[in-house]
Amino acid sequence: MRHVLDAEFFRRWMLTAAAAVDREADRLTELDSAIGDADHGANLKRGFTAVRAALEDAPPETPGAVLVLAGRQLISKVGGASGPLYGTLLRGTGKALGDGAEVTDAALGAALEEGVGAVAKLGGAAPGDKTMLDALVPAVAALGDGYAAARGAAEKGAEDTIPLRARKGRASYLGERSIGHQDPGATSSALLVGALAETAEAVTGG
Amino acid sequence: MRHVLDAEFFRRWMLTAAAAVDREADRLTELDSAIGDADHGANLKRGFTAVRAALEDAPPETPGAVLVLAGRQLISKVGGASGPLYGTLLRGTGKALGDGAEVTDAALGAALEEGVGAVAKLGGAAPGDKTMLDALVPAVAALGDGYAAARGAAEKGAEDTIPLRARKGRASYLGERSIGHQDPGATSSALLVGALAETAEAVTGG
Amino acid sequence: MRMLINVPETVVPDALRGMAAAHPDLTVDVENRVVVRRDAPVTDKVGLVSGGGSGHEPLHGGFVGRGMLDAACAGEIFTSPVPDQMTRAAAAVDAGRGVLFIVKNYTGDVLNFDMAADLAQDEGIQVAKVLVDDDVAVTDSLYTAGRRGVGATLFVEKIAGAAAEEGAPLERVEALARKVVESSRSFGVALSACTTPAKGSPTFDLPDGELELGIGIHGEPGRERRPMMTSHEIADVSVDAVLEDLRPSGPVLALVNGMGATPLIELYGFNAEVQRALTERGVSVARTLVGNYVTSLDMAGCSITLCQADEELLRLWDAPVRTPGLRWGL
Amino acid sequence: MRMLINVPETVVPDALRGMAAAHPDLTVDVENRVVVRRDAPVTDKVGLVSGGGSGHEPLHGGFVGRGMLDAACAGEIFTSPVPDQMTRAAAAVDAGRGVLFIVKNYTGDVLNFDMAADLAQDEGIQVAKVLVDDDVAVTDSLYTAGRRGVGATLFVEKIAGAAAEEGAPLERVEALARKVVESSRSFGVALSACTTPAKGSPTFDLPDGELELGIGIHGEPGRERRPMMTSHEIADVSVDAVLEDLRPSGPVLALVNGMGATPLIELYGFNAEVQRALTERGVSVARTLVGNYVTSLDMAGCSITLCQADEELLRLWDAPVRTPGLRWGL
Ligand SMILES: Nc1ncnc2c1ncn2[C@@H]1O[C@H](COP(=O)(O)OP(=O)(O)O)[C@@H](O)[C@H]1O
Ligand SMILES: Nc1ncnc2c1ncn2[C@@H]1O[C@H](COP(=O)(O)OP(=O)(O)O)[C@@H](O)[C@H]1O
Ligand SMILES: [Mg+2]
Ligand SMILES: [Mg+2]
Ligand SMILES: [Mg+2]
Ligand SMILES: [Mg+2]
Repeated sequence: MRHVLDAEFFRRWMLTAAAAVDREADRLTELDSAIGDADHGANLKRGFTAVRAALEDAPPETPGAVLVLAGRQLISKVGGASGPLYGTLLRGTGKALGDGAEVTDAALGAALEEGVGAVAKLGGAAPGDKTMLDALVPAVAALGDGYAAARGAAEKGAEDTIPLRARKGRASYLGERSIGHQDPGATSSALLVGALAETAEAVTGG
Repeated sequence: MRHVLDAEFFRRWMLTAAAAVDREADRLTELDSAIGDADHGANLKRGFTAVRAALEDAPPETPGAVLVLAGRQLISKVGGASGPLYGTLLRGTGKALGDGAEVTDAALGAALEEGVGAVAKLGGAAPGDKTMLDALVPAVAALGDGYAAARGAAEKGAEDTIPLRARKGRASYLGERSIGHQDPGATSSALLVGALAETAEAVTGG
Repeated sequence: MRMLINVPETVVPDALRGMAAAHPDLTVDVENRVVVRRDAPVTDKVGLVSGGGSGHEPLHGGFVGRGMLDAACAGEIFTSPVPDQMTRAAAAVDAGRGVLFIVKNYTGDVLNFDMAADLAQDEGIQVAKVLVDDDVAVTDSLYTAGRRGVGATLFVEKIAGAAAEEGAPLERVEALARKVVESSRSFGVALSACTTPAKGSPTFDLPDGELELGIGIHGEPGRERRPMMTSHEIADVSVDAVLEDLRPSGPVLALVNGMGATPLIELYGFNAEVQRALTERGVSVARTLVGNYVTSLDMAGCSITLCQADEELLRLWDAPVRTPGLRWGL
Repeated sequence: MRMLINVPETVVPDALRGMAAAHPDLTVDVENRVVVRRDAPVTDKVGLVSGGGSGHEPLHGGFVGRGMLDAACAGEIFTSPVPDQMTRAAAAVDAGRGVLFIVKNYTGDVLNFDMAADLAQDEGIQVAKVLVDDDVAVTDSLYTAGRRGVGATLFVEKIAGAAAEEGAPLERVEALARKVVESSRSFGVALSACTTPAKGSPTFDLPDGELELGIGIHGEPGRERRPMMTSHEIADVSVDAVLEDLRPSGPVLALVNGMGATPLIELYGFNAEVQRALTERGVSVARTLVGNYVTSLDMAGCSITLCQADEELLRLWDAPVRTPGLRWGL
C-alpha cells in the first residue's frame, strides 16, 4: 500500500463504519448484555447516526477535520464509557493528522497510534485488560502490513478477549465471570478497523 | 336416618372439615385464582386451624355452642368474604340449635336452613349467583334424604356453578369471563357438607 | 417464586415489624396488625380508620399520619382484615368525636367493616362509613358486586384526613369523603399478573405481548385481553374509560399509579401520555401524583384515577400531610 | 417485552415530559435532558449537580429540589449522560460559589463528568467533583474499575445538599460529600434480571429458584449465583458483606432499597430482617429509609446501604428536603 487519502476517504470510512454499527448493533448489545449493561450497540448506533448526520450536514474539507468532527459527535451524543473513548480516539487521530487536504497511509498509521495512545491514557487500560484496546493496539501494529492485515489483527484481538478476565470497565465487576465472553468494545473496534479496510479496498483498491 | 347428635358429633364434624380444608386448600386457592384473588384455600385453612385450636382448648358442651364458637373463630380469623359468611353460617346454625346437649337430625336440618338463610341475607346472594349458596341451598334441601344425599347435592351444586356467570363476590368483576370456572366458595361448601356426611357415617353409621 | 420473604405465613407481620422500625411516627401493633398514629387519639379530632387486604402498599398503613389516616388495619394478602382489628383501631383513635371507616367496596371488606361498626357502636363509639367504589371496569349493576374501590381511596383518605385535621365534625368529614367518591373514577391495566406468596405462581396467565384491560388490584384478571399496546394507546383507552363515567366540568386531580413492578421511568412516560390524552379531551389537570400508591404486589401495569376537584377539595388536597407514603407541607 | 412505553428510543424524553407535568417545582429541559430546581441558581448557594444513566429512578431527577440537588442530567438507559448536559447543568445552577459534581464511579460517568468539568472550568465555573463508590461487591483493586456507586449516592446528595442549602462553601460541601462516601458501603441482591427497552429481554438469565449476590444497578449479573434464600438469610449475607468493609463505631443511617419490582411489603419485611441482623452484630441504627430509591428498571431485588453517621451527618440528614423522591420538614 501507498495511497494518498483525502477527506472523501475519511468520510466514506465513517459512513461505512456507521453502516457496520447499524448492522451489528444487536450483536454488540448482546455481547454487552453478557458482561455489561446491554447498551453498547444502542450507544454506538446513536453516536454514528449523529456522525453521519454531521458529515452530511457540513462535510469537512480535510481528513483531520472529518475525524475531529466525528469524534466530537461521539463525545456529545454517546455517553457511557465508549462515547468519550471512541470520541477521543477519533479526535486524537484527527488532530494528529493535522490540517492537510491529503495524508499518506503512513501518516494515518502514526496518527492512529496517537489516537489509540490517547484512549489508553484516558481510560487507563492496557492490552490484556479486555477492552477495545485489545483490538485497537494489534490493529495499529499490523497497519504496516496493510489495511487487510489490520482488520485481521483487530478481529483476532477481539476474539482473543474471550478467555481474558476484565480489569477495566463494567465487565471487571464480574471478576472470574467475565471470562468466556468476547468484549463488546473490542468487537466494535474490529468493526471500525474493518470499515477502514473496506473503504481502502473500495476507494483505492486495497 | 334418625340419630341423636351430641357436642362430640359437632366437634368431629368441625375437625373433619378442618382436615378436608387442609387437604384441599391448594385446590381451593387454585379455583379462586381463576376467578378471584387466590386466597380462598389459605383463608379457610387459617380459619379452621383456629377452629381446631379453639375446640381443643375448651371444648364446648352443647352442639349449639360448638358451632357458635367455630363461627366466631371464622369471623375473627379469616377476613375476606368467606370469613363473615361462613362465620355467620355456623353461628346462625349454632344459635338455631339452642342450648340442648343433644339435637335430632331434623333439628340440625332446620337450624342449617336458618344458617344458610342468614348467609343469604348477609351477602345478598341467591342460588344461581355462583356463590357458596349454590352448594349450601341444595344440600339443605336434600338433607331430608340423609347426609349422603346432602353431600351429593352439595357436590353437584358446586359443579353446576361452572357454567354460571357470577353475580356476587369478586368473580362478578369478570362478567362473561367468570363462566367456565367452578366457584371456590361452592366447592368449600361441598367440603363442609361432605365432612358432615363423613362424620355421620363414622359416628352414627350413616 | 422470586420473593424476598421468609415464609408466606409471616409476610404481613414481618412487613409490619419492618414498617415499625422505619417509621418512629407510627405505633405498629404487629400482633393485631393495626398501624396507628403515635399521637392518637388526637384531641377533638374525628378519627379516620381504613384498612384492607395487604399487598397494596403503601395503602393503607403508609397513609397513617398527620393529615390522613389515624389507623389502618392490615389483612392477610388480598384478604380483608377481620372485625376485631377494626374495632380495636376505632377504640385507639376515637377522641369522642366519632370515627369514619373508609372501606373499599369488596364483599369481604364491606362485611367485615359492617360487623366492626356494629361492635364499635356497641362499645359507644360513633361510627360512620364511606364506601369507595371508583373502578369503571366493573359495571355497577345488580349483576355485580358493584364497582371496586381502587385509586380513589388515596384521594378520600387525603381529603377527609385534611378535613378531620382541621377539626371538622364527623358528618362533615363523611360528607366530604362521599363527595370525593362521587367525583372519582379509575381504570387499570396489567402488563403482567402478580404472584401471591400463598400461591407462589402468577394469579393468571398473561403471555408476553398481551395485556389485560380493566384489572383490579387483587390479581384478578381484567375484563378484556388485548395485544400489547403502546403507552400512548393505553393512555387513550384508560382516559376514555374513565371519562365515559366521569364528565368533569372543572379541573381534576390525577393519580397515575403503578401496580408495583412498573418502573417509575415508565410511569412518568405514561403520565406524559395521560396528560396529552386529557388535554386533547378538554380536561384540565390541577394536580398530578405519579408513583406506586395503590399496588397489587409485583404486578406490572398502571391505573389512572381522576377526581373532579372544586376549590374546597383542592385546598384540602394541598393541606399538609405527613405519612410514610405521602408527605408535604410538614 | 412487558413495558409501558411507546418506543425504546423515546423512553427518556417521554419520562422527562411526564416528570415535568407532575412536578411544577422543577424546570425540565427535555431536549437536553437536564432537570433543574425552578429557583436555580439560588443566590449564594453552592450548586449541586449529579446525573447518570436513566433507569434508576427516582435517582437522580427525583432528588432535585430544595435541600438536595440543584440539577440532574439524565443519560440514556444505563448510559452516562454526555459532557454537554453536565456543563449546561453547571451553568444553570452556578451562583458564583461553585458547583459540586456528584459522580457515581463508573468508567462512563467518570470520563464524561471529567470532560464536563474541564469545559465548565473553561467557562469560568469553579467545579469540584466527588466520586461515589460504595458497592462492596466489587473489590477496589488494580484489577477492577473500582467499587461501583450505588445507594450511597442518595446519602451524598441529601447530606451535601443540606450543607449547601445552609450556605456552606464549596470546599466544605465537597469535604462533607467525601466524608459520606468514605462512611458508606452497599451490597445488592437480584431475584430477577431487568429488561432494558433497547434489548427487550432480560439482561441475564436467572432461573426461578436462584438469585444473584453482589449485583449492581445496571442489569449486570452479580459476583455469585446461589439457590434462592429467605429474607432472613439475604439480610445476613448483605449485612455481613457490608460490615466486612465498614466497621461502624457509632450509629448508622440505613437505606433498605428496592431495585424496582420488589413490592414494598417485601421491602418492609426485609427491613425487619436487616434491623435484626444489625442488632445481632452490635450495630445501632439511627435512621432507616425503606423504598425504591436507587433502582434498576424492573429488577426484583434489594440492596442495603449503611452510612456511619456522626452528629453532623445526622443533623444534615434530618434537615428539611423538598424533592419529588425525598421530602420532609418542608
Ligand atoms: N477504561 C477503559 N479503557 C478502554 N476501553 C474501555 C474502558 N472501559 C470500558 N471500555 C470499553 O467500553 C466498552 C463498553 O462500552 P459501552 O457499553 O458503550 O459503555 P458502558 O460500559 O458505559 O455501558 C467495553 O466493552 C470496553 O471495550
Ligand atoms: N355475596 C356473597 N354471598 C355468598 N357467598 C359469597 C358472596 N361473595 C362471595 N361469596 C363466596 O365467597 C367465595 C370467596 O371467598 P374468599 O376467596 O375467601 O373471599 P374473597 O373473595 O374476599 O377473597 C366465593 O367463591 C363465593 O362462593
Ligand atoms: Mg454498556
Ligand atoms: Mg378470594
Ligand atoms: Mg381475598
Ligand atoms: Mg452503559
